[in-house]
Amino acid sequence: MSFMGPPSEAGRFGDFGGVYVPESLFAACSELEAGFSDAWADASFRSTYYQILSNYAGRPTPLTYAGRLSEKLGVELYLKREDLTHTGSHKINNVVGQALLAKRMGKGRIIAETGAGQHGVATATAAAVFGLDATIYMGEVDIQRQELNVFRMRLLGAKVVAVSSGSKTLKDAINEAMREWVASVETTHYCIGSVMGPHPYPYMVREFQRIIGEEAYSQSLDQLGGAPDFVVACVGGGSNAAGTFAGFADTCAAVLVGVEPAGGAAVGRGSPGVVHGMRSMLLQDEFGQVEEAHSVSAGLDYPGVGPEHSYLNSTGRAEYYSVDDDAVLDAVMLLSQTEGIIPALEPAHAVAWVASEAGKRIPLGSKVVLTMSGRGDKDASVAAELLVGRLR
Amino acid sequence: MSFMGPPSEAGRFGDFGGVYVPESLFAACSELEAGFSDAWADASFRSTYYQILSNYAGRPTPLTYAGRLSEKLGVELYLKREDLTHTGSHKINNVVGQALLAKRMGKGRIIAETGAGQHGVATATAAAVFGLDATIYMGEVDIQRQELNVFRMRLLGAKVVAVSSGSKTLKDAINEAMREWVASVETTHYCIGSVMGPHPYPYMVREFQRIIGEEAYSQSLDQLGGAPDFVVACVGGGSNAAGTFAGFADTCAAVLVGVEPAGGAAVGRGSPGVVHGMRSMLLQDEFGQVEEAHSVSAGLDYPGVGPEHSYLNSTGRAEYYSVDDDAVLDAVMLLSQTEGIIPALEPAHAVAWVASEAGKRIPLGSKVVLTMSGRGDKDASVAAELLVGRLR
Amino acid sequence: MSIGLSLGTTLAEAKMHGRKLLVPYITGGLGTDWLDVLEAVIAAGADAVEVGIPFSDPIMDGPIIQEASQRALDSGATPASILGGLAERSFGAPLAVMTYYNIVHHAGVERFAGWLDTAGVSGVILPDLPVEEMGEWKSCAAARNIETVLLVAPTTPDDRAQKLVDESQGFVYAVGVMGVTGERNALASSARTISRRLTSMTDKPVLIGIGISTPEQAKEASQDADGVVVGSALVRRLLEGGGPDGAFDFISAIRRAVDAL
Amino acid sequence: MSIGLSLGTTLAEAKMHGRKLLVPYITGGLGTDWLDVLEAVIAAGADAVEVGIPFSDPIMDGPIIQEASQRALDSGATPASILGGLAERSFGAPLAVMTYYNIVHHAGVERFAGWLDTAGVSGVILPDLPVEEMGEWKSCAAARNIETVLLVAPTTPDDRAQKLVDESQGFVYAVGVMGVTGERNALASSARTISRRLTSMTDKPVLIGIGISTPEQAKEASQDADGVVVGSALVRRLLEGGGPDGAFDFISAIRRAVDAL
Ligand SMILES: Cc1ncc(COP(=O)(O)O)c(C=O)c1O
Ligand SMILES: Cc1ncc(COP(=O)(O)O)c(C=O)c1O
Repeated sequence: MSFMGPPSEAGRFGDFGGVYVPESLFAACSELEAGFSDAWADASFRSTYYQILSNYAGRPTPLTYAGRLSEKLGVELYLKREDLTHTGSHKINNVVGQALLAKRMGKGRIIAETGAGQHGVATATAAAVFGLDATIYMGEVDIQRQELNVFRMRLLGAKVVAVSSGSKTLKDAINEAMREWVASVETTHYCIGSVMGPHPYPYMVREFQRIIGEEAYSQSLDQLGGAPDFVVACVGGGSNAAGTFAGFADTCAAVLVGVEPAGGAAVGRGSPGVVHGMRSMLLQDEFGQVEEAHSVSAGLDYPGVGPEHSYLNSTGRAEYYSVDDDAVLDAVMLLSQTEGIIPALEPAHAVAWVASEAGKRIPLGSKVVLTMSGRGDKDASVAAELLVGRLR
Repeated sequence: MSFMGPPSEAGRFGDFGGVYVPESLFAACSELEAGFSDAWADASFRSTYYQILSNYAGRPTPLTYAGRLSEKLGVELYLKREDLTHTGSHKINNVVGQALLAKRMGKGRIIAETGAGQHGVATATAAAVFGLDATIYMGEVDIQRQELNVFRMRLLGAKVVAVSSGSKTLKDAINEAMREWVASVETTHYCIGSVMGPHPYPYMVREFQRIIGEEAYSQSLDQLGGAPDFVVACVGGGSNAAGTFAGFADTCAAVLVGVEPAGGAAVGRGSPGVVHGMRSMLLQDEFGQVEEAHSVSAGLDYPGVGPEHSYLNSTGRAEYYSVDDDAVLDAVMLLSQTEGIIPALEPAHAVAWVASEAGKRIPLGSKVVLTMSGRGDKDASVAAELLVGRLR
Repeated sequence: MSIGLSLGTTLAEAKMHGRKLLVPYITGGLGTDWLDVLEAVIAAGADAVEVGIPFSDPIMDGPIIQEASQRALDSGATPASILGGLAERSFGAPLAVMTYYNIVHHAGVERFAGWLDTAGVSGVILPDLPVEEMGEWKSCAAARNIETVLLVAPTTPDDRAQKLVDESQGFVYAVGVMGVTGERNALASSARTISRRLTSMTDKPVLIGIGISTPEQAKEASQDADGVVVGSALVRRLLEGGGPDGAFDFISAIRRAVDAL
Repeated sequence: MSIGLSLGTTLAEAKMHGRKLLVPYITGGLGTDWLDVLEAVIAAGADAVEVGIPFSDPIMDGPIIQEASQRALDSGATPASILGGLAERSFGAPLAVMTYYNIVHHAGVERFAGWLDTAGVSGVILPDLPVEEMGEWKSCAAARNIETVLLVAPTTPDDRAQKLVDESQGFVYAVGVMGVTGERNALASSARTISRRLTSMTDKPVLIGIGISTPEQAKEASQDADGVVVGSALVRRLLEGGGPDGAFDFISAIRRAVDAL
């Protein structure tokens, strides 16, 4: 049995997924699905995609043994180093794929939402490389807490639009990007940054991110001498987790763990809902209004989750836990000072979970692969404020 | 004839180099020379060094063909992507080597100067990985303009000492680090960040950086089908340039070009002098007082240069030119918007030179390898201020 | 409550009599007088009224309706309070609820259909529920005689448009312009194109919505279509404090404009 | 100018007479009265005086002498102005110039030796010029009868120390503590250790420098050594405005302390 195969024809993973979009976008989703299927089956598309990831974006990324932290925790911890990719997070994998596809489909413009700014930077980067026009939607709260990335996007030539509705974070940036897409769908590709949105996005983005898991799996065989016992990744929309899990779900028995922020635990605390084009687990109130997430990490500050995670959770093939902001900040310091790797706040969630569960849910001596989805530079101003007094 | 062999026994490259240090440090320099010679000849030391660079720091780095910029300039431009290494610049290569050596020599503490902060971050990183205590000296001016890196160093557990003497930049940070070294030499390794200082540093750092040039040379054979016509790198102390040149100086006839900042062109405008333990080209006044350099780029804001560059200049094997701050800012925008790569201000000097000389000193159609020594994140606040009004 | 008034029957009959159809949109729960506004637009000549149940994440709506939704939510509007309000009065025109699918999904499709029935609502518009995902809802709605209005967009291919037109109940909602709800300076050329496309496919009333902002635009749009839906232009007047009187005046003006055709 | 007074001869003679040697350091060009300060410390009993020619990048100096150097440079001090000043007066004790090698290198070693000669300076201390790099300078200095004082550090191995002691001229400068110039709260144990090591290697006067801050420390240091060099503690008093009188008082107190041994 396959745990992470393609979705059904209706774009569903079990009960989750689908295409819940305004009629204005329906044709675009169908066109995109056809375009992606065609491209993904085309060896020359794939080879261009792999070549750019390798010659430009720095793949493969290492699987780094975290020796000092492993000793401290009593488990064998390996970090899949997406922080070393060009632009500093796994988001580039997806964007290179989508930008290539947009170009192939004749779109001259690309729009995107962004939370932490990493997807926005990646999109602006790909737009520069391929000569596309780019507009990035970003919540006002996120613009303030990820100022480095705002500057990077603008320097790369993208237009950054501040979104001031609702929670002023990722959720509303998506709303705004979707609205813009409704208005410009014929010329514009909407480059969604995670395994969410209407079909084919959750599937397509997972496929563009599966390179993380495929590399990590084969590196595990080399470096660990076999599959790991646990595979851990943080979950916002869920793309780095889905890409990672895709390499392990059907190849071995490793326990797959997604780590959500306590203030945005859609799988852990949500219920099925429909928003942003998909049916998935969602934080919502008793009337079906979407709740605002609250996380120190802009990239995980989202009340929903990609539909495949809702499905993996329902089947039990993956497990989902959450950690709170304090534990995340501790984890940032811990990893920085034991391994010289400053994690982004997002993957620091995964580190925090491993640190707290080593010797508990994770038996001592276990082999753990953790996806270090991005580097922490973008979070300097936020972290500096929160960690003041704790540094030398 | 070899252009970039080891220095003489007295630590000289032609007339340049030497060991101009207080007697208190002399024994340490001798001990370091012996320690380095021994280690560098030891296959197991080398293999540990290469392994860390590969499994931890992300080597090899790609050689990226800059297609859109090449087309614009009429030359074939390839970028050696040191910006993709862990911590974001070539400085990590050197620091991994020195930290391994410090450990081998039984030193439990490491100090360093830093200008742009990249060497400081790299040193703090290696200290975290190897469990060493780290103190970093940094000029007050640089602390202000490279605030991201100051935070990173502190988060990594290093102590950052603000230096308020003299120009409050790199030169004075070196003075202060040397003073501290005089006081603590028995327990402390001074991890110099460039191919400068007393012997064996210029030689040792070049050897720890030659991996840039060796990779780039063999990638050139693969990707360009042969050696390039030009090899270009920026020059502050000169470590990324020396490491790059080391791969080409004796293997092919490529023209080697070092690019200095107009306000700190030690080779271009200086005269021989003795400071920071070495005899080399130096900006100084009529009485031999060292002049302050003035560059927008903290990492090149230095009135001296590594002695081997003075030598390569004197023999004509390498050529040195300079570009001004305005051209550098233009180059930052140019590369960002044509290639999606935001360069640090330092390598933007090399880009600026290629952009201005393509079709002039660089004949149209030439193949050019340029060392992208670091990424631009650290410069965001400075660049944002200077580029305001020029972005969307 | 508007017992017995079927959306489809009412509109088809009016169309048969040569009348251009006018369906204003108002946000349920916006202001304490929103039910009076509803009565006022009916008095001004609305053939039916679209009542929005506000949703936190209205991706088909522009700034005006976003703000109206937010204000209504902030003042405590819920599906129950809005449908309860409708149940309390009698209206002289059929009502259709417009909302996003999560409101329905969260309540449960069967339960939600029951609520509409109880409130005397005869139609529903769910802009983010495409026909492909609609099966379950449609059967529950049918059991309660709730008509589900489908939207057709300028980007909808012909074969799909035919299917949507065939399946749409009450009327066919022709999206006049690619974009979200909101006022526009002029009628988009796409509005007249889609009108012609759709009226040639069906006898059902085809109403143009999205971007109809002035009496002139309503008139122009009605040349090829059977009528118009007017939303943001009305809601902006409500946000500015126009109240039932303002709503009456504005809808009356539109009524006059389309009647003059 | 202090014609005829050789550093080595003067100090060796005093040592032979059982006198503890005292060599104060002052920064040349610090204040308009620096030549008066020089005379005052000689009057207070200095056996010789070390005159600093300030350098922009004094890596062997702590904050006090850094500041003195910077002030002197800011007020226009140059090698020529300082050596010219020395040439103008006669002093009752030999003078040694302390500076960094780039000042010498930039002038040219031969030219610089000539300048010292003309100014009546009999010795030189170049803390960043190790014996290995000293060949060229030494031959020029020898031609002008300039004595080159070498430093020996606690970290210098024995065989190298012997060589430095042998090659040093005027006196042997024993670095009392690992660190840069500056005041210390107590005498480092390394000061007495190195004194014993070096006095056992040579009959040349061995003076302890770096970190001698008080009369008590000077006295303690002189137990094993032939005398002391006092720099930062004196220069601090000058920076604080002590002037020639303050310098006289402080050096007199040190003189008394070492004489009491
Ligand atoms: C570094 C990093 N990790 C993780 C995420 C969360 O996204 P996802 O859950 O899709 O991997 C983000 C989003 O911005 C990110 O920047
Ligand atoms: C990115 C980068 N490039 C270049 C330099 C200059 O150093 P070097 O000339 O030794 O390569 C620095 C120094 O901080 C740097 O950070």
